[in-house]
Amino acid sequence: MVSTILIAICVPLLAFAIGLTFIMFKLKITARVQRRYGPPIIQPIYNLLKLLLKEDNISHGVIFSLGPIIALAGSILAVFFIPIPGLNLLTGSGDLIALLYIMAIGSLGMALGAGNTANPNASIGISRALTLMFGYDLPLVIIVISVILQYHTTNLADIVAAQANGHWTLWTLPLSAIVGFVVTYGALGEHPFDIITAPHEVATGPMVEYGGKHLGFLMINHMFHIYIEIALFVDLFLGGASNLFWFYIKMFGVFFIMMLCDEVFLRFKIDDAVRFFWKWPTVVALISLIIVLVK
Amino acid sequence: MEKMTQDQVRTIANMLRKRSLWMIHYCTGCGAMELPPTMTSRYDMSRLGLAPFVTSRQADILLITGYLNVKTLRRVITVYEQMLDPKYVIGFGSCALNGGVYWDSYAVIKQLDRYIPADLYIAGCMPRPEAIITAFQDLMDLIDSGKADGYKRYKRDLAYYKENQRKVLG
Amino acid sequence: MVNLANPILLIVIPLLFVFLIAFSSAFSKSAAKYLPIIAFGINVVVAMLLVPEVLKNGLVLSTTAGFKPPIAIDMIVDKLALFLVIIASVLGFVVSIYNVAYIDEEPEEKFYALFTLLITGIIWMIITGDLFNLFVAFEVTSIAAFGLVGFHRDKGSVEAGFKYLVMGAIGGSLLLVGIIMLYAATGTLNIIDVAQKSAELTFQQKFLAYALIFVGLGIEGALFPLNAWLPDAHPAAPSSVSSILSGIMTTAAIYAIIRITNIIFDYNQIYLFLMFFALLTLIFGEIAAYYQKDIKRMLAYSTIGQTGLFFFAFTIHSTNGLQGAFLQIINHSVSKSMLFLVVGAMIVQVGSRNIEDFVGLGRKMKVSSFFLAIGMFSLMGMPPFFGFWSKLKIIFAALQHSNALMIGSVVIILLMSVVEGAYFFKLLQMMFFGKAEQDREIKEASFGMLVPVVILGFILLFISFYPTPVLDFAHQAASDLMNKNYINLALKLGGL
Amino acid sequence: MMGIVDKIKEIDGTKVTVQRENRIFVDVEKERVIGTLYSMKLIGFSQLSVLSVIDRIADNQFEIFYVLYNRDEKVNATVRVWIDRDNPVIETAEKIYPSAHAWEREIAEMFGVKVEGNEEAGKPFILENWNDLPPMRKDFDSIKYSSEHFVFRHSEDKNE
Amino acid sequence: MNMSLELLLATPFIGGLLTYIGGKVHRWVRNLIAVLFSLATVGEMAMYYNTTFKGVVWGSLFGSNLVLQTNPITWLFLFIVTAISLLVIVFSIDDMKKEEDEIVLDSYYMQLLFVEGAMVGIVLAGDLITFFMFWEIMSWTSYFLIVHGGKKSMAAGYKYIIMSVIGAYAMFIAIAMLYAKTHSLVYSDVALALSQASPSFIIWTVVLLSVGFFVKAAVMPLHTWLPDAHSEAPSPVSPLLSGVLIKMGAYGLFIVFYGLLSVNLAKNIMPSVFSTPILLYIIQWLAALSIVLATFLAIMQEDAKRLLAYSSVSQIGYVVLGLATGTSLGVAGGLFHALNHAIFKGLLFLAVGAVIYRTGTRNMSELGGLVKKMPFTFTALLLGIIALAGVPPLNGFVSKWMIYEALIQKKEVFLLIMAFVGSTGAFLYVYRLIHSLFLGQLPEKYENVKDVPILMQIPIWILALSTIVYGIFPGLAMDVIVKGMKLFGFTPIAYNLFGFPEGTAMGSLTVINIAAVLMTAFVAVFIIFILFPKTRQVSQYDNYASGQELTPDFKYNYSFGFYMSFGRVIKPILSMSIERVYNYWIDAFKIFGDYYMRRIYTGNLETYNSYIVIVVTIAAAAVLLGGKLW
Repeated sequence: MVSTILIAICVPLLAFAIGLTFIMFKLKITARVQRRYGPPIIQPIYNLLKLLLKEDNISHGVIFSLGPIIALAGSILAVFFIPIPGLNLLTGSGDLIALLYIMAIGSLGMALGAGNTANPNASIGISRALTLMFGYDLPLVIIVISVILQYHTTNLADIVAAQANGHWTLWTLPLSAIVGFVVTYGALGEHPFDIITAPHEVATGPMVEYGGKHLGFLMINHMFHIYIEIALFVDLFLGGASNLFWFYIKMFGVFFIMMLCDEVFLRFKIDDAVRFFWKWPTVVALISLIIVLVK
Repeated sequence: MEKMTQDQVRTIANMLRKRSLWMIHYCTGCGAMELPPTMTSRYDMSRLGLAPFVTSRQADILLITGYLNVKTLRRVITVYEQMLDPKYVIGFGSCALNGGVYWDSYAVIKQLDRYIPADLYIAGCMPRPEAIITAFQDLMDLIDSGKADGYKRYKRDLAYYKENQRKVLG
Repeated sequence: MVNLANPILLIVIPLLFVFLIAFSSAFSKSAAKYLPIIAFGINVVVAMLLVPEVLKNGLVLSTTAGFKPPIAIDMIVDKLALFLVIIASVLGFVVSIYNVAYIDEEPEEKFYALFTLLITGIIWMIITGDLFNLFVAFEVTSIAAFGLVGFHRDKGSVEAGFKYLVMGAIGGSLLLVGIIMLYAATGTLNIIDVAQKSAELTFQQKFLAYALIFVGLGIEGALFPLNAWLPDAHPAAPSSVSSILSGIMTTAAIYAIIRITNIIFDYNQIYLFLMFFALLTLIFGEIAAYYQKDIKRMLAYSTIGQTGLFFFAFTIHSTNGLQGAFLQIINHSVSKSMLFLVVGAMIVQVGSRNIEDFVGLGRKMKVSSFFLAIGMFSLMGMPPFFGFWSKLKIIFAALQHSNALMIGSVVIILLMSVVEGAYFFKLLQMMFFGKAEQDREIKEASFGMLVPVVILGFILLFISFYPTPVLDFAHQAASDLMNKNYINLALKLGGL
Repeated sequence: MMGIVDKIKEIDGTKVTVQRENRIFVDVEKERVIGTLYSMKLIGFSQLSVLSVIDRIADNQFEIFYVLYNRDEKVNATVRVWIDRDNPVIETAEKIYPSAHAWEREIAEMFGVKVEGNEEAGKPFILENWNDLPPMRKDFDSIKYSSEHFVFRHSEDKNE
Repeated sequence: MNMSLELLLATPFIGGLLTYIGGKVHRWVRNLIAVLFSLATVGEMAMYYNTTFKGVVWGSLFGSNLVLQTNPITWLFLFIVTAISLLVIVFSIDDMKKEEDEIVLDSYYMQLLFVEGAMVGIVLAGDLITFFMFWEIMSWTSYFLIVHGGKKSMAAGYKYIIMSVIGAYAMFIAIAMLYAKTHSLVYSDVALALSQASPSFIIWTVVLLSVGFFVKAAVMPLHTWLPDAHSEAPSPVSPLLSGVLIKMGAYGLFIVFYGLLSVNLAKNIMPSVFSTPILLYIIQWLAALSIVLATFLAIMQEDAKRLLAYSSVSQIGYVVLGLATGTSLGVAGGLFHALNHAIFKGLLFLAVGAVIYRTGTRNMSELGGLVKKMPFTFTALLLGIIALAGVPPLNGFVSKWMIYEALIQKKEVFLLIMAFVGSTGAFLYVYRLIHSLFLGQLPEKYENVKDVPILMQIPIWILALSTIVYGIFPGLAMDVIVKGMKLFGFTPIAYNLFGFPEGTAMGSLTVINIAAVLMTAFVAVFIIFILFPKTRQVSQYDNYASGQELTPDFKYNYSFGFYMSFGRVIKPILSMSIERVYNYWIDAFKIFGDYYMRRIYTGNLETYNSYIVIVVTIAAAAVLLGGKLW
């Protein structure tokens, strides 16, 4: 019983820490890509603490404040489903399909909170966020099914175990891996798909009215979200690590490459983004799915 | 003892606020052109922890980058009141100081801090990015020493500010 | 006391009353109103008395003045004839009560005389056992019907009456020629003899006679190409008359066709040919009914449709088919006459026959529209009501040996009942849920008009919720007709 | 360039002066303005570049000028008309040059010129709840107004 | 033998009549009788819950006796029917109070109880005639319920009754063909006869029966009546219609495919694709199509109830998809989803009905910001939408998860993709519903809106609680389903009270853990949130709109055409509509009717006489040709 409590505390903290380090590197990497010096490495910590210590916080109603809390709770729940070497808590009580649905709690919480602000930018931001989610969900589902079919199991821990000693899904299902990489861009709302929080058009979309500690909690939620998405990608395609160190190296590698080609693209219009997701990634994913079916 | 922790918290808080200043720049006059160079790789203000933000709720500093006429003052006041509390105002150039070249115009406001408490002015008819960077560093020192208390002054003598605003906006 | 259970009385008593009514104006002005009620009351009693007789030995036969065939004119009341006689007399009784409150135009006793004559003719047609006698009864009914259709004396009804007169006369003459040809071939007029003698005749000899009789009776029985008079005649007639016309007259003519086909022309191909007629009647009746703006015309077309349906059931040529036909006959005559009576009461209140004016009537005339709804539901074949059992039986019988033709015809029947459902629901919806713009003050139908509707309504509800006796009785009647044992029963009784 | 000037001269009731290359002035009476504008458009002056007012306070007149531009000939011409300053009323040129609509609203607000036919001319255009003289008129003293409404820095209450 | 089943069947009908009579006496007497009788039906159902009755004969018709029977599956559907009807009646007491015309209300309650009785009859029926009889009674009584909703509902009701009658008559032909083969239509005899019948006969009967069930279950090509009927019907009726009535279609499919025609029988007489008989495979594809297309349509709706109606079409697609998989897990998933859908769809319709009761409008772009005024209905609707989107702790997730597992095991990959897309789409339109009704800017005219009265809150709250209960303890429903399916020859699946244990072929799921961790995480984060500085409430007009003053007189919140951009992506799909095809055929039929009828019944005497002459000449010619007609 004690071990579960221990895991129950340190897994979210671990996830938060990893997510935090990624955002630190992200600021540095984007700065270096733009040939500028960039903020000090621990700038995100300053930002977070400054937000949390704001003297005056506004709220548009109970649901406005509950939104970030639900989102964070959902992300913490999802974190437990990712099999971390040695610290698996919930992987038994729900499988990959459950994880896909649990990740929806996060966006539901944020959408509810932002919706309550009655701000036009927020509503436009949410409708774009959900449309984008609908967009990238199709290829995501196809590649998840192709992985499930290949390993004949829906349990994430078994998938990781099946990829042990080297033959990762990346080598057996290269197409799905590529599509997974593109889809992670959409899921994280990274640059080509940051139509949701486009500062120029919808004033940071759903977060328009969020400030102070609410925004702080949303940033924490974003860190968890980055951790979950990248950990899922690593578990599905890069064989998840046997120990924590390798796990972090692989995740950082993926994140590094993502950040490199993040700044290069222009922003998609929302219906072009959905059309893009439903055209190329879906076709490629279907091809790899058929390959798995035939194999 | 309780008072002591109060000060400790405040100093830590000021130290943090100094290091991560998010600014919303109300580009009214010709000062807005000076900001892109300060943000991008030539002068790179983000190394000081500053970052441009879009909504008033998320911003700490309000930059008034030029002359404010009666119409834009009404919008600036709304934005200022929507910002969350430890907030600072920096007035760019001479137009915010005393109306600048438009001193005799029927529309332009002559003195910014009669309507909203300005913590810092940057002299010059549109200061260059170096001046802006030094201004930010001065603001950081002010915050650190706790003297940047524009928002406290606004709250303390709100009636005075409101009276002035009513006189101009009608 | 003279034995009352004698079929002859069924005709003699009403005829007696016809003359009584005709001269009743001499001694008392208002007596004519109540005489038909008494006449048909007695008739109902006689019919009830016949029931144990028929159940005991299959049929009741009474010869007039003891002549032997081929001269004897005898009346045969087998199970099926009894069936229809009960319906006819009950309807006659009920509608004559309705007439008391409904008819107020001045030649009253003429109306009542013709009305009683009409129903006597119908009963006569049903129980006659002699071909020529059938012709006479046919003519009597037609004449009474021509008079009644033109009773309202406005331009529309006179023209409809005239149209009906011409076609009826043609029908009658064709019937007569057919009967004469039969008489020439077989030498006798008595149905039983004809049945025996026609066995030896060849197909060709009988075919033309049969065709003429079929066309003659077909005009009266509203089969497809011959029923063009019906959509004009029924709406023009006063509602009580049109309820009798739709309810029982067309059925009697169809019954006569069934009787004659059964005795002289029992070949399989002919049933196929008749089925073609029945389906055409059904299709054109229902589709035409969908587009009517006048409510009585709609009901007239629906009568054509329903006649097509139970004629189709007869042409299936199996005991189940016949049983389905008889159930449908009961369902149709009870509900259709009830509908006509209710609609008659409503037209009196609303003043026009146009459907649009019937909006929101369901709230004003609650009782009559309730029974209207029950009648419509039963005609459509909706479950708790009697129509459902009869439709179930017809479809089961049709698909007994499911070959392509049968399935095709069943599909057509069901599609047509969907169309029927369409126009009935359209009417119901407008009446019960439509909101009338200007609030006309319409009060409930008068008591005299309501009593017959309630009686018919309760009869329908009773047979809907407790159908078993009616189902068995129909089954026995169907099997008697099917294997022709009424012929040898008649021979045994008649002592030939 | 001279071909155009001859054409302009043909429009009756106009006094045409050519100051220098591409500087043509067409002076017109108040009543004939719309007619002249219409014929200028027919000649080829398809674009109304500027419509504004010069406040000739000395001889109590408003000089309203329409700068037109002929795209294919690449020539500018200015139609000038003098109207009385105390009761300045002009007819809208909206029907001929649609872009005149905004210009007319501006001169109505800034100079107080009443424009018939342009229903939005009287409504506030740029200034919010302005209740003083139209500001662009020469008799409006901007310094007096701003000293009344605003407080100059380093004036008496600098110790705020 | 005791009369328990007949009593259970008869109570709603007697109740209906008594309410009508009670209505004449006084309004409250009628309400009381209505509630009492529906309560009695629920009581009887509870009393005999899970006891199986074999062949209780209650009458015979044309040689085949009419039988009532029960097995655990019927108890599942009986539970759905009686529970939801009771809640609807309790809800409509207050909701229909606005309808002042007493007669309409009397007939409304009578029809409610008649529909309940008819559905109880369908579920209890042991032979096809009783089944068909109560099926038709259900059709026309529910027609009367729909038409109570005002002017537009008459057209919707009319379309509904015509399509259900066509569907019913398709079933009628099949039943008649079966009657021809076996004179007794009791399920066991029919199953016996079918096992010996020729494959073409089986396919014909099964196809005709399923057409009837598809019309009622509103599977895609035959669904056009549902959006109008469910959105125009009075608000307490819609939960009954889309929560329970369309489940009868699903129950029918279950009886046909697994009662009359056992799965292995279907396998050997039909060629099977991906190890499912071809017929079931086509049905699966129809269901999957209806999931996806109905979700797209639901996303683009502007009217709250039409949105829920289209979502019913897509959710019933899940039930039919589950039923048609053929494996025990899939069918169990389908049945469980039928129960779940009845619960959360009833909850959503009642909550929207509560909003309509208070604000009077269904148009989503006119509403907004009601969360401040109607917090109770908001929480209920929130639970409902979480359940419908299938988010874990609530009941929608478990049954969807079972259907996905079944599809994975059968490697039906493309169906799985469409099911997932449908579920994500559900998340979109479900959020649209709560955003337009409760979040956003509160218009001025709804300033003084209060929450719904107690009597309307009870049913909503019961349904909200049951979404949680069935979400966390799926075992409650699984006992009945698995026991019932054993009777129909399915291998029982391993389950326990909290979900599906590990170690079996399929994945494992214990929802209780997920719920527990979510709760603890929520509480922990909430406590941390409270520690930080206090927040102050701000009015809805104090919003960042780049400095612009927001005033209450114009609607600045973005809620009209919420997914306009997504609409541009799926415009080509939305332009196709099956309804245009139906209307085309109806118009053709009308033109044919008008044109040809007038040519035949022309009205002048000469043409009529000419008809007679024609018939006689045909007869004469036949004689001349020697009588050899054919």
